[in-house]
Amino acid sequence: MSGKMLMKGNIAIAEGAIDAGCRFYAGYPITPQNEIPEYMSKRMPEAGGVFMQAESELISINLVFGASVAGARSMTTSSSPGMSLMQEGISYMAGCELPGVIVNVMRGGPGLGNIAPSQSDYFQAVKPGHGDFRMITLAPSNIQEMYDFTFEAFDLADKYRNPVMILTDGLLGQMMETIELSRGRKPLNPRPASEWALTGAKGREPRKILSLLMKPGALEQHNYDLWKKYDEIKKSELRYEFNEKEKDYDCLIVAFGSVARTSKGVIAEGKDIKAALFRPVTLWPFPYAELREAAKKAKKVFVFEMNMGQMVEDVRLAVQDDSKVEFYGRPGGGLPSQEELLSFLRKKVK
Amino acid sequence: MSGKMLMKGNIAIAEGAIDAGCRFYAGYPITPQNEIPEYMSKRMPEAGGVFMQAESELISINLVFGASVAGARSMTTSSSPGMSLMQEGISYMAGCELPGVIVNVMRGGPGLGNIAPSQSDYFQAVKPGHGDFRMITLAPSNIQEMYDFTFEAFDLADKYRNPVMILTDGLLGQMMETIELSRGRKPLNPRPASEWALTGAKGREPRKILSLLMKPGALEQHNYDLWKKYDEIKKSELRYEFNEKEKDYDCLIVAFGSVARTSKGVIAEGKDIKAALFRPVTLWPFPYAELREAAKKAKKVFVFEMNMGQMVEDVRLAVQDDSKVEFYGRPGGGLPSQEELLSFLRKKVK
Amino acid sequence: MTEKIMIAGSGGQGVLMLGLFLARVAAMEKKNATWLPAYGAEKRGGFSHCSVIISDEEIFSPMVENPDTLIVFDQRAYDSYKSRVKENTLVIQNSTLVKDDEALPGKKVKLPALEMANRLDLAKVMNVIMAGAYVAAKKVINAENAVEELKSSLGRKESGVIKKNIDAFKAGMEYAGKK
Amino acid sequence: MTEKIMIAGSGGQGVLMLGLFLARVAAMEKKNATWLPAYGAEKRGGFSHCSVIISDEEIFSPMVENPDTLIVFDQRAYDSYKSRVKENTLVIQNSTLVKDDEALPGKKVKLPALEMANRLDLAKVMNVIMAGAYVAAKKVINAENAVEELKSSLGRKESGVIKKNIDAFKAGMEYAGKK
Amino acid sequence: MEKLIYGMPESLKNVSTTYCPGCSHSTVHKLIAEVIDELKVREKTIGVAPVGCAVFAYDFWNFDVTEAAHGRNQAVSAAIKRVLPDNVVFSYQGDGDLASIGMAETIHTANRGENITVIFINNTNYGMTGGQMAPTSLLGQVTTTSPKGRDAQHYGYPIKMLELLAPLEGVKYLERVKVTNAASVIKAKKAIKKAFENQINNTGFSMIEVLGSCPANWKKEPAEANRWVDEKMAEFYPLGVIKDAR
Amino acid sequence: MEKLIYGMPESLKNVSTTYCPGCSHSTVHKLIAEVIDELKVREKTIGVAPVGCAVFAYDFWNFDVTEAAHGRNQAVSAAIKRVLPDNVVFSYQGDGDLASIGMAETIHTANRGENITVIFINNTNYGMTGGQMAPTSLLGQVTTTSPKGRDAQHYGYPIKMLELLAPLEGVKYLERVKVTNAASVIKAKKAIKKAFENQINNTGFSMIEVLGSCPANWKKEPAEANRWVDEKMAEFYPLGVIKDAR
Amino acid sequence: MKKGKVRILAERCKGCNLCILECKKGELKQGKTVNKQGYSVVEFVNNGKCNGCTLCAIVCPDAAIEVILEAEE
Amino acid sequence: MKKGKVRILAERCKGCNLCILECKKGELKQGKTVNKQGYSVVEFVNNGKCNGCTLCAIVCPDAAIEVILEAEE
Ligand SMILES: Cc1ncc(C[n+]2csc(CCOP(=O)(O)OP(=O)(O)O)c2C)c(N)n1
Ligand SMILES: Cc1ncc(C[n+]2csc(CCOP(=O)(O)OP(=O)(O)O)c2C)c(N)n1
Ligand code: SF4
Ligand code: SF4
Ligand code: SF4
Ligand code: SF4
Ligand code: SF4
Ligand code: SF4
Ligand SMILES: [Mg+2]
Ligand SMILES: [Mg+2]
Repeated sequence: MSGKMLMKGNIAIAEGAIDAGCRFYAGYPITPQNEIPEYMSKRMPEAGGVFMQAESELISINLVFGASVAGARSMTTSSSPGMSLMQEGISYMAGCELPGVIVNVMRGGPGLGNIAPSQSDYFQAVKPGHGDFRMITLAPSNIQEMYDFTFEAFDLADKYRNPVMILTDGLLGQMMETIELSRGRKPLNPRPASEWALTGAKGREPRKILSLLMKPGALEQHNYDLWKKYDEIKKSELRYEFNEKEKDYDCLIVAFGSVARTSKGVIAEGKDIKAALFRPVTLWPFPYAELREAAKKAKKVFVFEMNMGQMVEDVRLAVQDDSKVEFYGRPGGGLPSQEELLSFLRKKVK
Repeated sequence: MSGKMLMKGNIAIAEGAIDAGCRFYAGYPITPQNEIPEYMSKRMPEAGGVFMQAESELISINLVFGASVAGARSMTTSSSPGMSLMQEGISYMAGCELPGVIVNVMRGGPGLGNIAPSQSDYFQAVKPGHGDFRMITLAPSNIQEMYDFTFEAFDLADKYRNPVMILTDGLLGQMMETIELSRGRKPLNPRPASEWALTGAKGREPRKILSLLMKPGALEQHNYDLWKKYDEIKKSELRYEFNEKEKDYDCLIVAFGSVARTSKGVIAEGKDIKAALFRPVTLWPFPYAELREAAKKAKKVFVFEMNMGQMVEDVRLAVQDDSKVEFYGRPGGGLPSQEELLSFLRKKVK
Repeated sequence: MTEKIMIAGSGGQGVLMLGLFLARVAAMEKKNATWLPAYGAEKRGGFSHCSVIISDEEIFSPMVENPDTLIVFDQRAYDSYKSRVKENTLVIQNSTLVKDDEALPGKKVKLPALEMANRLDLAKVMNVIMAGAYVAAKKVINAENAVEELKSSLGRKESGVIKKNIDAFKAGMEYAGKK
Repeated sequence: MTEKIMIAGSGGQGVLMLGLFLARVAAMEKKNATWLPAYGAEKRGGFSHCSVIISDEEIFSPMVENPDTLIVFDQRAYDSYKSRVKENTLVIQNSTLVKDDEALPGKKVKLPALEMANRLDLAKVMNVIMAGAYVAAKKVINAENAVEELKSSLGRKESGVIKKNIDAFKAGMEYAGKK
Repeated sequence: MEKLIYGMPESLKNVSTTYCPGCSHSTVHKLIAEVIDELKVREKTIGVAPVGCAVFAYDFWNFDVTEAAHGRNQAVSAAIKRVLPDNVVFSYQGDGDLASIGMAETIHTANRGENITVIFINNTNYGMTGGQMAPTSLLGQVTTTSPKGRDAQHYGYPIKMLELLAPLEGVKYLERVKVTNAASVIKAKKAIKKAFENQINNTGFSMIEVLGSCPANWKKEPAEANRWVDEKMAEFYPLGVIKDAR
Repeated sequence: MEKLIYGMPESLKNVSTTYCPGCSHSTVHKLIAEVIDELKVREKTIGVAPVGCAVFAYDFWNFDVTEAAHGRNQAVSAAIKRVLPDNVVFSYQGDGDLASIGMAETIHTANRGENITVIFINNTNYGMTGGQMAPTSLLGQVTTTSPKGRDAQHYGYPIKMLELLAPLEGVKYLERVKVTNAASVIKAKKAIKKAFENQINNTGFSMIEVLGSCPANWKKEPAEANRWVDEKMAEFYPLGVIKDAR
Repeated sequence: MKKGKVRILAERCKGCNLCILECKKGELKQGKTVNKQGYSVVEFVNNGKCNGCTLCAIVCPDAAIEVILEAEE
Repeated sequence: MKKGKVRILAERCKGCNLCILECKKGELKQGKTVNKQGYSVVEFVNNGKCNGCTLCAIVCPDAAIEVILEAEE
């Protein structure tokens, strides 16, 4: 299948996974990501894989843990409250160095909140759980990327034997957009599971997968080893979008995910303002140095989010000059419109 | 009871809670905090309260949720992996504006990790869960404070109808130290539960406690209301330790909890270096402005933690000049000794 | 070219399907398109609207605030959105259920879609009639492609149903074309 | 005054209790004190040690790296910690189980605590004997207070046991006092 | 002279519920309200609403109600009851809530023999999220996540919660009812009343399972949906008292 | 001529375990190893170790082993088995792990009828964390969190896991055994073997509960601890086959 | 025979028609008026056969039926 | 009667003494030597009564007993 087609964000995630060779999916219903388990319940068996409806998010993440132990490319998806329930499991996966793709289609919080789009799980994604672990966190901005990033997430997860998160929101999950599926594309599978997965100790020494390290110094050393890997990821996998041609700007807008696309509209519309967009694509690793460089030329750095200010902390860490940074955000499912952001910009610029 | 006595950190927490009028405790065993549920199983019934051994940390936090709904001063305690499991419940408590005290006696991670002391749940405490909520997070540094802060936590929780966290570690939990119990001290109970708790709609309109807000804009408004409260907390409840007399320093050391007391030893020992300690006591709210002020006089700001660098991000946000900030941390239960920190300091200073 | 369409009505009127249909035709024409639904908090009888954007360029926010075209199915929808109508907004309104506000600017297509649908003996085609009117009134997507899409989307339905839908579409086109 | 004590041995020898005892006496004397245990990863037969600090001032880290006093119960403990012994470190060693390393600096009290305990017909008092030796050798805490604490901590035990403990404590004191 | 012999109970607020026409949630809400009125405990009742279609229950009942996190109702209810033993505390839950994500809470609360009342609406799917398979969905039942019908091999078997709980000593009273017609509604009310009376008499843990209909997700008219309950559900899930150990 | 008629199984590594003297974990480890040897499946076995005293099991068994988060063993095991249906997958769990925090995973895995083998060591307390009360602790049992002995009113009743699982259709084989003397060890081994054979024959979910001793936390000598199992535990927890539905 | 009548609380009725099935007297029928929520409200036929048996009200999910007994004079 | 003997794997034995209870022939007794882990290792008495019944080995939690059958010549 190729050529332009209209696809829902949630479905694009499911398709990206299947095309990347995901053969184990476990999920529990929660709005606004229900299309994924629903679609997977049909598609996964067709693709020769395993679909399991977990009875809770705890079971979801631990099923994914198990499937990964067995060497299958595996995925789970949920939304904010469900993601909180997965924190322990994710930490275990990182501790055990197990690959796996975790999708968070964020909604309004705290607590039960509502089902409107939100970006208020940024912290939970990039500064997660207990223990000093990290996950590559990809933030798609359109439906093409919902597909592409999910596809690539599996390779990244395998390459680093680490969970990878797709951090998106109900807007991108529920909207449809024209995309091009590149069905010909093959996953790279950079570090095959056969090297480390538990498949029975036939013709080799028994393997163990674990995160408990009780011998004095062993866990400390394990952390250093993990961080060596994380440093490697920082070097190799950092992604951001920043139009090099847009050299001439006073205002730098920093936004991710669905807010980034709105911000592009702001820039296109607000011709009276010399603005450029810096869009972190990997939220972890975060492009600190690159953003810092880009911010130097700006008089003001604007951060737009659908929360009370989370990524803005990383922006401030990059910019190191709070007087330059202006934040505008809306929590609890409030969707900043293009008009609203532009008028904020105009007010602050003049 | 009064006068000096030797007490274990975990017991001090339990005693502080009972003296503050905590009458509901639920917990699940996990090292290094087992002394708390064990002690509570005896003391709580004696004090006329309810002790429940929860069958999981999920049940713990939701029992505390229920007890709080019913207006009881309530507490749960756990350690890092258990705390990850409570993330959803804590977000619900914050969303429902329910008071409650949550104690995290941190241990090494990620995953199962080990049972050695650690500070690697800093992020999870101060930038928590899903949704834009916050908790007052108190970091005791000695056993006296384990008692005092727990005592005060209940008043703070009630005052703001918000969960309050005591963030401590296995070192403080397991060590004993001389403390003075001030049994005469009465809790203030600044906002009695009778104003809002569910106790039956006798002689009043029925009440509801909830976090679901589906009407357009309602959840957004709720978030703004919460943040009004958080801003109030930032103004009124900020705490830090910074010896005003120590005006004459080149090096500012920033550390919290057990590392802060080691850092004091470093300063006492390293007479050749002009150093002062800035110790955040509330990790949220974090004393950004105060630290920034204090950092101005320093040539270097040293951040010592028992993790790979978590609070250091808040320090950097405060200082806004990375070239000044030096971090030394040990993850996975590695305990930085006084000697080790001092030699790091000496190396970096010269 | 960028065309921003807002479609509004109540659950059960086929509001979301209409949006989807327009977006699909655009995709067929290798244009970029987005479709963004919004439901009321309640499941049924509630408010229903969607945003559709069709463009040759990259589409930014999929939320339509200032529509180039507003398609409204009933009075409540009309009242909710008429403030967004500007001088050059095209308004396609189901005149069976919408009382026109003459003070409103913009180009108007008032077609009695519900009546027409009832006449076609298939209330469910009201949205197809509106689609026809849109295609005729604003030449953003091609009528033949639209009919193609209509057929393929009804693929497995019996031929009578397909015919009725095509008739409905054409009736809508015709009605709007006349104006 | 700040006194840093490190006590090391194996599980079952009463290492942790000895530390606790010293810290309790200090508390009774309104001094500041800390006690920090450390266990081996295994439950039994493992390594056991604790740090005790007694001071008139604020105590910083409760971990003792460079002890003023090192109390060792057996060879393994001695071997593990002897590198920490400096010129002015007091070493109290259970000579029944520890072979003295003569090259080591520091003031030494070598007492055959296990032997003495066996002689007292109560192997469990080995740590009390060590306590007595410590109190005599280093006058940080008061002997009478120590005896008081001993009594109160054994509160509900039968009088024969209490007496034996006091005897053990005194024997330790005496032995160390003589040297 | 006219006499009102059936009207809205005081324990119901005079607002329309958000449930779909014919949905059993509405019926059971009404029955609970009637029972609470009859037992004269409205002013000391505390309800715990679930995450599910009944999450808005606090807008419909005229007494104190809180909302628990998905599946955690019984932990919340147990704690409330422990703190306020003289109040009447009940947990209202759907099958996704009680039998799926809340399984551990259900078993442990029952096993502790907490003196609370649990009203369990089994409508064989996740109503609120759009009709996904639940642990209680029948074999062969087509849902949005069992597109070919539930088969035991991939999805496991439908769980009979009452039969599962029956062996637990802490459990005192279990009955399964339906509300598909007036006769069964009358029976259901009696069961619910007993479950509340048990609590008032300190008998211990009681749970009533209501075989409920979900016309919207089953894509059936209310009457047809009720017929499905009568014919299919009640065939698999036996009605009546499963345990009475008072 | 000499013949070795009893020796260490190949599926056990030649290292000493970390268990306390007389602990039943050691015995059951050995039995599992023997069974796996006898069934000749060492090279396709994947074990899932729990959080609990048996967390180090991967250091003792000579085949592939992973460690699951506390209570999540059966979710992990089920997924491994689904991905590798031709391998032999078993879950090894303590009572805190399986019957307390892992209750939901246990019930749901059993109900799904996953074709795995579960070995459940019930030693009536949380061994690793120092002897706190478990859901399986006997009434009256003094533990570090039930200082006056477990009473049903505050702590609930001891759970009989096998009796709880028995009504679930997905569950095929349940047997309760002990390992307090040679005779019972032989029986236990037979049960364990059957549970593995079931898996190999695609029969479905099997679980063996071993009444285990925890001399350390019970503060009893090994022999005395075994006596307590024989007398107190086995009295409350009936030995034998609870269900055999193959 | 007792004489009863029924009052439909129009804004509560959701037109589920379950009451119609229940009334063996034919006293209830599908309505034509639509309430604010968009549901067509059931109608009381009032053919004099209503005996106030309350079965319709009992089955009504939405507590939308009040039953009134007219005392036999 | 068969003739057996028993080999104690000293480093595996934990001195739990369960095997002693099991041997009805009195062939095992509490040991005096302590292994590296500090456990006193059980001892094979070797009074010629061992029949290689393996009960001691079966009950041994730690797989610390090997049983050897000496073929009757
Ligand atoms: C932790 C979490 N997971 C998932 C959800 C999404 N969710 C909301 S309601 C619901 C299911 C409700 O089904 P049921 O309990 O059967 O109630 P019903 O709507 O059928 O009455 C789910 C899964 C959630 N809110 N929180
Ligand atoms: C989430 C979480 N909660 C608690 C713990 C602490 N913990 C470790 S082992 C254990 C209990 C083990 O008891 P059981 O399962 O009965 O095994 P046993 O040691 O008795 O064999 C607990 C609670 C943990 N590691 N993780
Ligand atoms: S979706 Fe189903 S359960 Fe929910 S209100 Fe509608 S009919 Fe009732
Ligand atoms: S603590 Fe108990 S269960 Fe754990 S190894 Fe020791 S005896 Fe066995
Ligand atoms: S009260 Fe009885 S007779 Fe009257 S309308 Fe209702 S069901 Fe019919
Ligand atoms: S049963 Fe109630 S809601 Fe349904 S149609 Fe009759 S009156 Fe209306
Ligand atoms: S094999 Fe039998 S006879 Fe020989 S020592 Fe063992 S138990 Fe005794
Ligand atoms: S049973 Fe085994 S471990 Fe125990 S004493 Fe005998 S040989 Fe040693
Ligand atoms: Mg349901
Ligand atoms: Mg146990």
